[in-house]
Amino acid sequence: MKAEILSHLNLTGPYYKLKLYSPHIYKNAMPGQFAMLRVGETSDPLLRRPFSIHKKNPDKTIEILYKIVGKGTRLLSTLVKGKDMDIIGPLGNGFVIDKKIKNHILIAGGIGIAPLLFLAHELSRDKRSRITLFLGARHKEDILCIQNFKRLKARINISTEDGSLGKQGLISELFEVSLADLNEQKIAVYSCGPNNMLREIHRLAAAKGLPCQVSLEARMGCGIGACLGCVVEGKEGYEKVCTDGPVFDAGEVEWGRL
Amino acid sequence: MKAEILSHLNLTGPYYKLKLYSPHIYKNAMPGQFAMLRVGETSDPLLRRPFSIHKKNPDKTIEILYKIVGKGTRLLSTLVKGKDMDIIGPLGNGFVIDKKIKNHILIAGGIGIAPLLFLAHELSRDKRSRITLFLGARHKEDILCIQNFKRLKARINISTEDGSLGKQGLISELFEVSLADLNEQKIAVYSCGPNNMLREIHRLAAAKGLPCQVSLEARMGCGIGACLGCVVEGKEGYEKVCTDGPVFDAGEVEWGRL
Amino acid sequence: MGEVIKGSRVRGQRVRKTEIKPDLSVNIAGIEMKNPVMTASGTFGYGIEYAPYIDLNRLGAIVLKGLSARPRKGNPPPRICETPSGMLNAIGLENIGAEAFIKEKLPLLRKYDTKIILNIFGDSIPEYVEVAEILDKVDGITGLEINISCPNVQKGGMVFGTDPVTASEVLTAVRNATSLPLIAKLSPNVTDITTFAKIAEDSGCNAVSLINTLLGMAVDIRTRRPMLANITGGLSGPAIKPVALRMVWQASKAVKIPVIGIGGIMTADDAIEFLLVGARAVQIGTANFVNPTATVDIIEGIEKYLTKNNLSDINQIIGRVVI
Amino acid sequence: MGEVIKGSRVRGQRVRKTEIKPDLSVNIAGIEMKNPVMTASGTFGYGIEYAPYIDLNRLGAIVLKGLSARPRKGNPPPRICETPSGMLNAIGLENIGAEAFIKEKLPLLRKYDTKIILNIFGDSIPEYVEVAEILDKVDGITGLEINISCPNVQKGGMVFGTDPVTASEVLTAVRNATSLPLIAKLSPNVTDITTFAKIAEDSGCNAVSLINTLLGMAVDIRTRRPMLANITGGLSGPAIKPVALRMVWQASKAVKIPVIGIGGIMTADDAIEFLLVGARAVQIGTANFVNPTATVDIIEGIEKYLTKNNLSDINQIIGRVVI
Ligand SMILES: Cc1cc2nc3c(=O)[nH]c(=O)nc-3n(C[C@H](O)[C@H](O)[C@H](O)COP(=O)(O)OP(=O)(O)OC[C@H]3O[C@@H](n4cnc5c(N)ncnc54)[C@H](O)[C@@H]3O)c2cc1C
Ligand SMILES: Cc1cc2nc3c(=O)[nH]c(=O)nc-3n(C[C@H](O)[C@H](O)[C@H](O)COP(=O)(O)OP(=O)(O)OC[C@H]3O[C@@H](n4cnc5c(N)ncnc54)[C@H](O)[C@@H]3O)c2cc1C
Ligand SMILES: Cc1cc2nc3c(=O)[nH]c(=O)nc-3n(C[C@H](O)[C@H](O)[C@H](O)COP(=O)(O)O)c2cc1C
Ligand SMILES: Cc1cc2nc3c(=O)[nH]c(=O)nc-3n(C[C@H](O)[C@H](O)[C@H](O)COP(=O)(O)O)c2cc1C
Ligand code: FES
Ligand code: FES
Repeated sequence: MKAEILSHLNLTGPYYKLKLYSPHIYKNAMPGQFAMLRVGETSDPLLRRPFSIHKKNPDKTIEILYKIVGKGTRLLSTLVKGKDMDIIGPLGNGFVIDKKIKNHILIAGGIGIAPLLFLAHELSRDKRSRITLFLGARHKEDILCIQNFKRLKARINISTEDGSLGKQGLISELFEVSLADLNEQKIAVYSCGPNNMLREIHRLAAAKGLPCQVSLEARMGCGIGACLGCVVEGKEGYEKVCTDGPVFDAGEVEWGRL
Repeated sequence: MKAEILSHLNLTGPYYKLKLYSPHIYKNAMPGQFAMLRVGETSDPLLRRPFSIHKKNPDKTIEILYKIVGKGTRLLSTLVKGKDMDIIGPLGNGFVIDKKIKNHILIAGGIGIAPLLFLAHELSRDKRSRITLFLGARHKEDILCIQNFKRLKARINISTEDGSLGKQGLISELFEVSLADLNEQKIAVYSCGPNNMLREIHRLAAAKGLPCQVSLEARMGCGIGACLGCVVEGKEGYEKVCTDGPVFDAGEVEWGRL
Repeated sequence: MGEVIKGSRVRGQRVRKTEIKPDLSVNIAGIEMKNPVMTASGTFGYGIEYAPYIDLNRLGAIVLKGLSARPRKGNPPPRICETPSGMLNAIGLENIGAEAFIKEKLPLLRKYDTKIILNIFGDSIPEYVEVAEILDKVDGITGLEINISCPNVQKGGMVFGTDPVTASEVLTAVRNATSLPLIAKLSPNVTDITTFAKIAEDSGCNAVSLINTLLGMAVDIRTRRPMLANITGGLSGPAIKPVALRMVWQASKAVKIPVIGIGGIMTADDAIEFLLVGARAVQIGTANFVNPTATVDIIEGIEKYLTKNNLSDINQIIGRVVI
Repeated sequence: MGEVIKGSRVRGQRVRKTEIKPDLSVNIAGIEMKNPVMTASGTFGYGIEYAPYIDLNRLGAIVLKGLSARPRKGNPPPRICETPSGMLNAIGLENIGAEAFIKEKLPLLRKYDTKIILNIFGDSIPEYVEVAEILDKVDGITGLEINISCPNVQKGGMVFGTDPVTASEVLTAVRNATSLPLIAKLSPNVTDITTFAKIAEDSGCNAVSLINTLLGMAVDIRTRRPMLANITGGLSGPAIKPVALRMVWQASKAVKIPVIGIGGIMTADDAIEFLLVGARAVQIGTANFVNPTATVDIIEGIEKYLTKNNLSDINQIIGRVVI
């Protein structure tokens, strides 16, 4: 599929936001789903790269928020406005929203914020939703999307490893502290970030009996369930991150094998 | 070597002009020499691509005139102003200018015009030089640089295969006709274009006893004489196009093997 | 593929060119295919995965993920990694097993008008025979492709397809176990591919397909660990195309049975190279990941190439490299 | 490589960090090299070609274009073509011959403070012996690398390096003809690279280097001719890196003599992968074409990697892949 690049902005440091005109993805995407982007035209890099749907806009555009980490994302960042992006999506299973739950805790590590903004937008369509965001990163430059969450009236908790913004420490620690005062039962946790963080969030949520969904990453060959390249170990054998996930119920994941 | 891209224009159809800031090449380049450009950052395409120096400007810039013919040139055409070009040059042996000769016939086929403009500029530094250009191509859109040659007061002969500009036919035919009326002896011929054309130009010039230099093309690995990939058969064995050429005395080339 | 009158009613224009659609059909190993474009095992899942992207009816044949007699869990992750113009995989032949395939997947495939070819493997000769027997005479299965790039557990893990004796044994055993058209899929990790092509021919196989992946490796210098949990994996994609093309050329000259070309085919141009050096069909692997419509794009591209060159039949390019 | 006090006088800054430069020196086959970065034969001409681009003194060793006893004209053009992340070459071993090399080229190289290693080949065992004898005890030559990826004209053109018997014969014959350190350069076009690494070890070679190019092919679909006049050629460049790395890993485990890793090394990261899987040195080939300063960039990159990881000696990464 082709989708015109309507804008391509360098936010701060290695972070970029890409806006694409894609009525198809706009119409079908659910929070937590992703798309496979072709970042170059030659055979190096060869494979598509997976990126979460970060945002949908009424003008039938979608946004991708990404960080340059290697060859593919570096090349992606050179694509200019006006060009067509080669994209497949939406793919995978997104977050499951339980309509009965009104209290939502979203926990992101670094670029893991990308799918959670879309989720927050979706959750906030229910006016009774209360959204709490926990966002952790290394430095304050890695803290993204705060304005967007403020607009959604989310309660925001921030931590950075170097203390340059918010509380110093890991976001899971901040989450743990907040759990201590928690009495409310009808809460759902949604998280995206590095595996070590997710493991910890799962442990904390499970201890409190809170439902917890995590969005996992894996190297992907096809993104559509054909190559079996992206598996993670689940309680009942290997699960494909691309079609069984990327969002999993945290309880289904074999955390020891991740 | 890095050279900033100062401008990058699409002329007509597949033709582009690239202007680079390169004091080093500006200072050292002679007409007929070339440079090796890295057209992408990943390993596909892998090898550099050779391009003639098309023009030097007093502001220490050089120009490359090129045509999109494949993967590498297509990628090259996407590089934008402000970026650095990775370039090695000047390379090879350029045209030899015999100071005693004042009559110069330059014959180009299509994009073969690229090195000849630089040559014409160099020749015209001698105010007594008379430059005659023969320029042939398929269609009128493939006829480039006419204005530049006019400014140098060159006599201009054009042919196109479809007759859309100038005489219909091959440029070698036009050259042949003009040779018929030729009495002058002190004439040098310089040519660049497809091998079949060069072979014919050589034949015609040799029949009249005119010195003739040709600029040859070959697939190149290194451009500096290290890989032995670019050879053509010469009268005394293989010659490297990159370091023995790209400009050869037409009499040295084994035309039957080209 | 009869004649198609093209353009005659397009927007009521005056252009009324009669264009003859070239005949792309080929017969491989007794299997009549609409065109020479097949999918490569392990890169097209169980077929259905690609139904949202292309019309499966357009394919010459579909070759599915390798099946064994019993389900296999496969290797632990990470299972893949990218390399320059290629990728390494060590999926470990994960599959649902032949019985489950027949029950769960085959019914979904039967409705398509294309040939279904099953890629099979085992850890031992009896296992190869077992899976061949399970699949023999099942409705909807047109042929078998035997993957011999598997370690022979009974012989200390030596790969069947790199030893002439074991290769011959396993191919003969499977040949005797089924009456289906049989394609031997050769391993490229050998000194002389023609030896193995001839062994396949002598064992009664109806065709050979090549190449399977080249054995490769990559290391993450940050963690100092191999990029794949399995340490080594199979290299596929454009990187291997020159090696594949050379082997297909050699094999085509060495045997009379049809050769199916595989390895790094991304575009119609790539496919045509393989046909020119003697392949009677091609399989598209890694390209499906990069471009889910690759197979259909390639079919259309081959058609265009023939039309442009005024050729009416795909056979007019097969083996016609000018040496 | 002793300690270097860095930054102490830089612009008179207060930063006065004492940085210990890691020791990159290695000993291969009795050849003491400043660092493990060598050039690969045939990609660095006769050395001098690169003098305008890099300081040749910085290289661990220079391996030059393959030499035969007599000059060779090489193959007709076209001799090279590009492939995805790689290139094919069929230069045909063009060279000026050993005698002319000693007279015309060697004097220019002697002034550099680096090791000069000559790559040699022949069409027959006597020719291999002849060139080895010509080069033996010539001042300025530190070692020989035997290219066994050549067709044995006396035995119907079969490549020396793909047959265990001939490989052993030619290596033993050369071993007896010279007292110089001897490196056997292995062909990757074999089923089992360890067989050949062991043969080299048993024949008395002091090291093995691998891989030479993979045999490949490409066709121009417009002309329907092979892209190379020689039809097939050797594939090099990043495309082959995974195969090379796997073979270097296998060979390192199989023999005690040092292994030199070659194949698609473009960056320091690539070189480090080879060192991690067991290579004690690396050769840089095709990368020189793409980036004439590749060798020096790689030396600097390895140094940085060691410093960043608080390692003082290159030996602390050699063979240290974590399995
Ligand atoms: C479902 C899903 C959604 C994602 N959403 C986003 C997003 O919204 N924003 C964002 O910035 N990133 C996202 N990622 C991660 C993104 O795909 C990788 O950062 C990108 O593929 C790296 O490509 P590269 O060529 O730059 O890096 P490489 O040079 O290929 O590798 C650099 C690092 O990235 C890792 N990596 C490489 N390929 C992948 C891959 N396919 N999946 C995961 N990690 C990989 C490597 O292991 C390595 O550590 C997502 C990943 C998945 C699986
Ligand atoms: C000394 C020299 C000077 C040149 N000057 C110019 C110039 O000023 N302007 C210009 O437009 N072109 C010039 N060329 C040709 C230019 O190098 C090729 O057009 C370019 O390399 C093609 O790259 P590609 O990837 O787009 O094409 P590819 O996809 O690689 O190939 C397309 C076509 O170009 C041919 N080709 C590929 N590589 C080379 C190569 N290295 N040399 C020659 N032909 C090749 C192929 O055989 C094929 O026919 C010159 C070539 C040489 C040798
Ligand atoms: C992820 C993946 C899984 C594969 N699984 C199988 C398999 O199960 N059986 C088999 O015979 N070949 C398998 N192959 C090999 C392909 O069928 C094909 O031979 C190889 O990838 C080369 O073709 P390509 O370069 O077009 O991908 C697999 C390849 C890949 C990339
Ligand atoms: C143009 C070219 C010429 C080569 N000539 C020789 C040679 O004369 N002798 C030899 O042993 N190897 C030769 N090689 C092989 C290289 O030394 C090296 O083994 C191979 O290219 C793989 O390394 P690379 O991928 O870094 O290039 C040549 C390679 C190329 C590309
Ligand atoms: S990425 Fe291919 S199966 Fe998930
Ligand atoms: S291009 Fe390498 S020798 Fe001429």
